[in-house]
Amino acid sequence: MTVTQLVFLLTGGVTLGAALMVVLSPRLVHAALWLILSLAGTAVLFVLLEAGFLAVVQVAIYIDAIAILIIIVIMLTRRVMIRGETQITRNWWLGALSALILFGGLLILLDMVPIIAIDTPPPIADADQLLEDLGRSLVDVDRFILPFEVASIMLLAALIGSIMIAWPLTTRAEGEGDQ
Amino acid sequence: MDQILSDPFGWFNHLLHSLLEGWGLSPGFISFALNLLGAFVMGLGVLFLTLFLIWAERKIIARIQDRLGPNRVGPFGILQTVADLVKLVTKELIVPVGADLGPYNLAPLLAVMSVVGLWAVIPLAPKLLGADINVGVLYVVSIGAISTLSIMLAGISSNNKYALLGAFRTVAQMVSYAVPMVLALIVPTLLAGSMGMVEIVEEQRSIWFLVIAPVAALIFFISSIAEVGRTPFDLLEAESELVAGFHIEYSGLRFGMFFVAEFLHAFTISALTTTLFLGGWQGPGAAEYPLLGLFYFGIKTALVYFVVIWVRGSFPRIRIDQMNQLNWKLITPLALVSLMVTAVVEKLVVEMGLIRIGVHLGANLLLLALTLWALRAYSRTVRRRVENPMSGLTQSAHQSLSGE
Amino acid sequence: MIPLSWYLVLAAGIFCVGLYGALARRNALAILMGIELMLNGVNLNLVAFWRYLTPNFITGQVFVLIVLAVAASEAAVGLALIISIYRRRSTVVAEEINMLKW
Amino acid sequence: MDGQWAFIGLLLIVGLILPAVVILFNWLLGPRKPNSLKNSIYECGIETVGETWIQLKSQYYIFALIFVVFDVEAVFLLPWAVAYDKLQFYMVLEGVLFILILAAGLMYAWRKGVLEWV
Repeated sequence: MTVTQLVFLLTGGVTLGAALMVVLSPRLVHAALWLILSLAGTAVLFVLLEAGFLAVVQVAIYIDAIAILIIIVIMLTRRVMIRGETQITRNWWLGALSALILFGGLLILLDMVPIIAIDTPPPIADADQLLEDLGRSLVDVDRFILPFEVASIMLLAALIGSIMIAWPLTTRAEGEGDQ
Repeated sequence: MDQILSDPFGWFNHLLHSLLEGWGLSPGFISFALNLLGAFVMGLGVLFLTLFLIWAERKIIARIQDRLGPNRVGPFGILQTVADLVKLVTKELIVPVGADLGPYNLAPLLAVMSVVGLWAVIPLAPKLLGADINVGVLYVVSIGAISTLSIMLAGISSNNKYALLGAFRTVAQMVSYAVPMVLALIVPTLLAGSMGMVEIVEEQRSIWFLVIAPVAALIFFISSIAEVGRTPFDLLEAESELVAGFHIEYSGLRFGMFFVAEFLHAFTISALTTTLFLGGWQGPGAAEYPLLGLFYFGIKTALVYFVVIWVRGSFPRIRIDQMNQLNWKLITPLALVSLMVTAVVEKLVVEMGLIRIGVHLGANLLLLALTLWALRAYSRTVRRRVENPMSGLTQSAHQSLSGE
Repeated sequence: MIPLSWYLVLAAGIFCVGLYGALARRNALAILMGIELMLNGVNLNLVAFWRYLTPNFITGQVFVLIVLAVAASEAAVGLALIISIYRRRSTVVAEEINMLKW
Repeated sequence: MDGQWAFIGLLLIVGLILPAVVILFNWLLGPRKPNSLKNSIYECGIETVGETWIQLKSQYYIFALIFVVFDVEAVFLLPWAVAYDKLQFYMVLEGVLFILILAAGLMYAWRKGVLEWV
């Protein structure tokens, strides 16, 4: 067992354990914190996969932005959660069953694919060149220009839509919420 | 001897390497041990630096306010911070009732980690830096923003209304000012054609980015000061007016860690400004003699840090709605425009050398002039709006008084 | 070195845990967190395949970037809906949000 | 490449451990005499009333939302900036278009009055 494998097992264990805590933790704030740990573990895994850019992006978008957003909304809607009700649905075992079945199915599927027998990745020619290529391909008409601009419009739509939904139109709506 | 002068850090590294090899250790372990040693030296170094920084800041602020500052402990009071540290160590760590212990204890550690982590990618001298990664700029953004998370944790785990409110306001301020900061960081990336800090410094060999993109440099400087929450922008934890904000329920060195993180962060943004816009370690003779580069880097960083303290000593605290509007209605649009202008100009101007610099500088100055003009027009309308109702009000009050 | 299958099994595990969270939790926020976990597992899968199969073409990385943008937009709109529903109904429990119009 | 990331990982771990050690020292050296008055919530001397989970404004959400959107934008633009030297002029304009589309979102928020601190 090499050092890399050890690091992988540790990080993978932490990531998976934190993911489990996200769905099991009764307190939502704790679930969000476990989510952050899980996302950070994934970032380390990205580093192990030599995708340094994506690792940093993972931290920048998920941990710094999305997780903060989730925590803010948890605190905004906090008042109804103090009642201490159960956090899982009556039919939680159906969810667990389908998750387990899916996991088993995925394992069987993975076993049938010959590709996964690879255990040494091919070398990366030049990481700097790759990053430059990434930037170039995003604005190249023959490659990913459409996803790039569509992503921009999607973000715009998300921004405008979220503001329209979340911004109180009248003070009446606010008053209703406060009762 | 020549090698010591031309490449002292490589020489030292080689020395340690051969020493450990002499002990018969495996090469993998040696590189791990050297990395760990480097990380420890860097972590301890910046934390001890903070002791000096706090003293320097108190001394300079005192001079600005026509006081003497700390002058009892040690020569020029330089050991004052050590004395404070010793005092804090013997304080009781009070945990409020109902605190959420996990996040409560984690928050100060994360605050320090995010700042110490920033130093990994700052090139201190040629061939002297923690890690040369090709995504340095984005790393700075992402690790720096973890301090937001630590403040959030402190606020939600303290079980205190004021801590929660303070944390939310601080987080709102930090995420707001992170937007122009990130946008301003794209400009040096674009000019250097790389996100790696080493390449960005190398690229400033002939001309500093401060000259090519002064608007971006200014935006980065202002928004990072706001990000740290220092004096013109420290309205959320204004010691002289309010209860402390998010760290209200922290005592002893748990509070001390937030304090250390804040002071160190202020110095770190000076180092980042130096690296990104002031040429880092670049200077006459620095490429041949790395120790000279370290000296230049230290001088420039100290100068920028002095400006940060100067700003703290000179500017009044701004109001919260002003802080908010300054960001969203001035700095963020300006950052967007400056990014677009730099991108277009850099591609349009094919000449290199002085013409390119002149066109960039001209475009930036034009942008600044337009901004100032817009600000003036805006402030005029504000003044009219403020003055007219007031005069109308006093007039009517006068009339009603005389009518009686 | 680490075999590709380790990454794939881990990614499948994270995906299934997220799926359980999305199906079994009552709180809309927890469901959203489960969905984020699922996207995370997908990303890990994509990066692993990129690294082991086509490391010198950036298509895999672009995929991940787009998934991240979608995740951000989805979280933003989802959370806006939660805030809006909370404001009108004072609840964020998904089972109680059962009317099409109120 | 690997060594560089290893250093970053180690530095982050050191950055967590050092303050933990300092706080541990504080815990060992400082007095430990908790009492109910000392551990109560500090509100300038007044007894705290009600639960801590006060209602917060949804405006905090809006600011974080705009941050998320612009963060994602920056992540798309940074590789574009890295590849800048190799880009043709129309490619630069595509990046500018990307920025302009998102600037429209900021303008919308501005016109809607979301950015006012209330």
